[in-house]
Amino acid sequence: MAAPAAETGPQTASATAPGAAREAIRVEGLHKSFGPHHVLKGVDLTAHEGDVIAVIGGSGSGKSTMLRCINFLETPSAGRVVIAGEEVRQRADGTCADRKQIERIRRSLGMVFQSFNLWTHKTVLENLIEVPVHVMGVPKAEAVERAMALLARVGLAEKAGAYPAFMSGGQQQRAAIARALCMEPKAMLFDEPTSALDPELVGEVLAVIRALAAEGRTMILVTHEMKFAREVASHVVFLADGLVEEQGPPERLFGAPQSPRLQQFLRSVG
Amino acid sequence: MAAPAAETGPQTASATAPGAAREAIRVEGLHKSFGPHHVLKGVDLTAHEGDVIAVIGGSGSGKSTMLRCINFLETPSAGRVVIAGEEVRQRADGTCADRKQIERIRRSLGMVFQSFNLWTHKTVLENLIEVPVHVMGVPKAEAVERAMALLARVGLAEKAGAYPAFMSGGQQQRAAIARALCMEPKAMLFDEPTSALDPELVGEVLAVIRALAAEGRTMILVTHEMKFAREVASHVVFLADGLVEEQGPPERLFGAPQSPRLQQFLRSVG
Amino acid sequence: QTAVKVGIAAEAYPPFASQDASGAWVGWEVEMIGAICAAAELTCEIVPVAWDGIIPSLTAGQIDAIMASMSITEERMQTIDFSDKYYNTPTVVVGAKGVEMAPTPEGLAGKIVGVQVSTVHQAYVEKYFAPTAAEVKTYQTQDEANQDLVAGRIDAIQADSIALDAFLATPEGAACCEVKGAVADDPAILGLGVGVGLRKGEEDLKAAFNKGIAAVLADGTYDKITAGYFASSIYGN
Amino acid sequence: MGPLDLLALSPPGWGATLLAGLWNSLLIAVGAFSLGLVLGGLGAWGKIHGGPVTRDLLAMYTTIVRAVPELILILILYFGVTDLVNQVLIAFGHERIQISGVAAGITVLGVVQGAYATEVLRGALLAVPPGQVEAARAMGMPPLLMARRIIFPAMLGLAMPGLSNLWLIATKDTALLAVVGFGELTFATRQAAASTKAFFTFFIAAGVIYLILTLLSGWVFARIEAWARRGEPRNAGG
Amino acid sequence: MRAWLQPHRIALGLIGLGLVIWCATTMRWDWLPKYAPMMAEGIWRTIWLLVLSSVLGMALAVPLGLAQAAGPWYLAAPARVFCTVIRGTPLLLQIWLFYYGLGSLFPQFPWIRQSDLWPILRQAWPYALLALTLSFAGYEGEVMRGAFKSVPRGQLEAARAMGMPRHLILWRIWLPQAVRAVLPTLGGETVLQMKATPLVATITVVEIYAVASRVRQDTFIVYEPLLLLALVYMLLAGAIVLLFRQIETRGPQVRRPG
Ligand SMILES: Nc1ncnc2c1ncn2[C@@H]1O[C@H](COP(=O)(O)OP(=O)(O)OP(=O)(O)O)[C@@H](O)[C@H]1O
Ligand SMILES: Nc1ncnc2c1ncn2[C@@H]1O[C@H](COP(=O)(O)OP(=O)(O)OP(=O)(O)O)[C@@H](O)[C@H]1O
Ligand SMILES: [Mg+2]
Ligand SMILES: [Mg+2]
Repeated sequence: MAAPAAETGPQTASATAPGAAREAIRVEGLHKSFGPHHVLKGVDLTAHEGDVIAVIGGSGSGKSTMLRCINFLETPSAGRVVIAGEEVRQRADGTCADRKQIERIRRSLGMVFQSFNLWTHKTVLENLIEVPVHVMGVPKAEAVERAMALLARVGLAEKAGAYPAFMSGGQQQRAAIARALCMEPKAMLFDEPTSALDPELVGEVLAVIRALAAEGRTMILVTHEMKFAREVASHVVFLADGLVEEQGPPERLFGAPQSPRLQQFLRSVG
Repeated sequence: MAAPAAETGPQTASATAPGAAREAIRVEGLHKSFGPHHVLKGVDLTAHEGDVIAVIGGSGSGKSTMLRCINFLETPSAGRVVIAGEEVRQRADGTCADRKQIERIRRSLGMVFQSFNLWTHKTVLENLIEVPVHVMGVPKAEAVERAMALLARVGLAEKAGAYPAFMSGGQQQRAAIARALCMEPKAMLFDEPTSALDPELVGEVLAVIRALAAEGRTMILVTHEMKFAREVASHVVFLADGLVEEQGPPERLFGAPQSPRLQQFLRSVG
Repeated sequence: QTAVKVGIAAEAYPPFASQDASGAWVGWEVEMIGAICAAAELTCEIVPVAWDGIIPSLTAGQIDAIMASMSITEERMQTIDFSDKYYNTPTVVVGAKGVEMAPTPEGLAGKIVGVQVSTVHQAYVEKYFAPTAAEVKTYQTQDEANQDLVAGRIDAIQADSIALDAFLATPEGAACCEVKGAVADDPAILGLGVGVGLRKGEEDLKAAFNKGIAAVLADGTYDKITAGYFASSIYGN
Repeated sequence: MGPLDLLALSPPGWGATLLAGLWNSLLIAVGAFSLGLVLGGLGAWGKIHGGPVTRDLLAMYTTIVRAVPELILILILYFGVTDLVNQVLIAFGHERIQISGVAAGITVLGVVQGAYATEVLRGALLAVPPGQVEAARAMGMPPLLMARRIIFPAMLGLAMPGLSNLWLIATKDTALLAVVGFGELTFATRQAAASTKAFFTFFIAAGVIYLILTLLSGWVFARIEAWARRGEPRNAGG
Repeated sequence: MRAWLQPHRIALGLIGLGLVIWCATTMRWDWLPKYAPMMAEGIWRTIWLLVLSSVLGMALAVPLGLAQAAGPWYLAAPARVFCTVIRGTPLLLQIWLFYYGLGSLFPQFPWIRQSDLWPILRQAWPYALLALTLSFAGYEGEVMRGAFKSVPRGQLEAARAMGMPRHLILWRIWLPQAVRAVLPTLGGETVLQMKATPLVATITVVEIYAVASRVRQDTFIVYEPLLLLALVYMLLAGAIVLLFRQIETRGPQVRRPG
């Protein structure tokens, strides 16, 4: 399937555009099918530098799939992705054409998976320094220092030498967040980064994300916690049925939702 | 290590005892160490039939470990467990002495894991009917019917034939809940059953749990969502540092927490 | 003088050709190669090759002749050439002591006969004894057949007398078994003996070897070498 | 001569011959096993990630090479191919060449080992949880680095038993090289046994040597496996 | 069907066909009629030795692997020793020990010779089957040990938490997942087993390889019988590969990242 020209319809999105801020991530006309199952049906999304975009939506609505398409872990069936003004080159079948390019882009996009995906044969510390040391060429001592600082920040300093399989769910999730941060990426993709965390730690993560945003880093995060979304996001996107059903600043979306779908979705939050 | 006699100290717990209700689950003086790491330091907990006990606490405080000790997935270092008046027989080293007994007891305790643990080589439907058909001798047609009804209830009817690896996080979690329910257990142990669910589905699960409680089934559930705990629980237990720091009805615990630890913990919920 | 590479089987086959612990090749056939080559005025170099590779080595030209106790048969002559025979040992049947049997089809009726695979003896047994015997078992080596005879799992073995004499000289062989007699001759199978294997069409080399064999037989070298290994001549008749 | 005299290190004892054979066996086994690992790694990668043509060619490689007895392969390579090359060379007026028997043997054994290793590694590769690879990919690791630092360690635990089987088979399959006139342990044993008629002594001696070799390599393989599985909790009894 | 008609497959097929025709026309096959019945018998013997020894061996390998992966020490240690000894000594030696060692002890007891068992014990195939079975069990016990260990713990905990009895967990959860992980290895080991069967010729069990060797020795034709043998083995190996691929494609396909 060839990528259709980006459509500009009512769903086209542009996260609050304060003129000066440059585009960090843009997704245009993103489609994704798994066999006969059409999951994403033309998603458009733009994130500017320093934006924190919260993606909400029902289970199975394609949030994770969208995140995974942005860094081409999943090959889009159609559509294009532009990161920091650079379009990811694709072949006719949608796969990325330039390995070096996508690797570089991925290194600028930290990702925290819904299922953490920590490397089981490496300790937490080794998980953190793996990419900085072996891909980005950071001297080991420096990487360890940075990693230990991050681990301390998420309250895992004394688990640095533990293997992931012997840690609690929340500990694994924090380690996964720290691993993504350790690369010092320009933008971050978080897939439900607080699902296994207690309220105290959620507050911690919130603080981390705010600090990152203040530094000008861009973040897209999928979350089920509306409270968290409201507090952290500069822009909220509601995904339903493979399309962006509604989007806007959190106050408007949570305060005065327009579409019946979103109203229904938020009703249960109470 | 021999099990020390159950201590009765300030931490001893008894979930609201309305005289008539019989004890469903009792844990006494539960200790658990992983090597040098002392995780549970003498937990006491009693659940009566129809109770819904929410266990809250920081990440790594031992909530999952406690749940896993109840059905002996983890061998307690010390302490005893009594299920429906029947004490789990233990050897001197704490392991269960009577395999048949523990298997029977486990069948009466449905468990939903924090990491779901769906069987990867079976479809969702096969995951659900596995134990009813092959262990409990339910005729296959009947088990399939019951399973399909449960799947429909959690909104997964059309995923019955899918393998877990191809489903979204929330779908896996719902399948795991349905699998536990399909055994029609007398009591249920939930480890963060709503971590991957959107607010709508959380509401669904809440309804399911209420319905089960109304049938007189007992439930112990670990959760990070205070709102959920407040709504669903008849009794809340706050775990900190391997001990029950405070417990009581949700109104009291959330309304007027006594211990500074709990106050601090709840402050971040705002 | 022409240089000839003579292949011998790398697997030991005492007393014809075997390696001693220091790696030197010794035996009747090894001495005979020297004698025949000298008489044929050939400069021979001995090249040990594993049995499985000996024919391909010959056809691929890595060796020029084979002297490795290779029996001449009609079937083999379609693939390679042979010189005249240079030895041919009598064929005997050995059986357990105290059991009545004769080396004839009737004498072996109902018996289990063991024989080494792909030897003239196998051809002979299959032609004469198989119709009446209970079973013919084939072994990869003669030693294995001997062992099974000792163990009582077979009743008789047929092989050349040299191999069986050596076996009957061992304590276990002497304890269990005895020679039941020589089989009736069938020149088409047993009478061709052992010859030098040669590539097809190398008539000059064949003639040279034939000349050498005739010469050592005539001048007494053959008997002299044989006397060092065997009690009587093994040239056959 | 008693068994101990037969096994003495200096002639007429055969000990030195056996040990020299063992050394040769080890050389060939190491060569073949290493070649097999390289081919197996490439083959497994190609079978999983290659295009349809690559996959079909590799399927043919693993099926045919595993099916055809090594003896045939070595006969064809060592005699057939040499013969063919020589005929061509002579036709053009060149000298005959001679492939080294050992090189031919190692090549054949290595290619065969490679076919088995392909399947062992493919199974292990498929058993690596996809999330492990995705994490590496999401962080922009180049494929080779990812193969070395993430995939290889993650698949090692499962691949180890199959590979250790292959290694042990390699040490014993060296017997094949007798065909090209190379004396390794099995051949030396047979030689000694046939020459002295002390079959029992020598076969037991060879068995003991192999057993010691197995114990030693088993220890090494077990260490590697334990290291590879260091992050995995143990599956306690069912 | 269309899958078979891809250009490269047609090309490969033609090359293969060409090779076959070349072999059939330029090589010597006149020996074939004489040895054909023997070969048929040999093939049959190879097949049943292979099938029986693999099935029985696998049945032994499962408990051997399980004992080592998760058993108490008094089961793990003997299993470990068994696998080490079997893998550590040449199969030929084992066959010899069983047949010429163990087997030749029996005739020394008259009551065995008189018994109904003797006609079976006297023959070679029981020892061949025994040796091949134990050998397969030894190698596969090692493979299964790794396989059992590799099943993620959570999969078993889920089963335990639901009160599945141990044998059911093993049979329905642990074993299927373990076998899945090592199917390619097991397929290879079965092909190896096929190629190990010729060793039984040393104890007078004549299978296809021994027949081919005999043709070579009888006629001194080198390549033709071996090529025919290779063809037979390729067909057998093809059948094994297909069988395993069939098993592999049942159940979920592994999700391959991007
Ligand atoms: N198998 C194990 N080996 C060693 N330590 C372990 C093991 N399992 C858990 N732990 C440790 O025990 C402590 C309690 O773990 P547990 O999983 O019970 O926490 P939890 O309360 O469930 O936390 P969370 O909310 O993050 O899931 C943690 O510090 C963890 O690292
Ligand atoms: N590899 C796959 N193969 C087939 N279907 C898939 C695959 N991955 C996801 N799906 C399907 O695509 C849909 C979207 O999945 P996705 O993981 O994006 O959902 P999600 O919005 O992240 O849900 P959740 O909140 O539950 O994590 C689901 O219906 C899921 O079953
Ligand atoms: Mg998701
Ligand atoms: Mg937990």
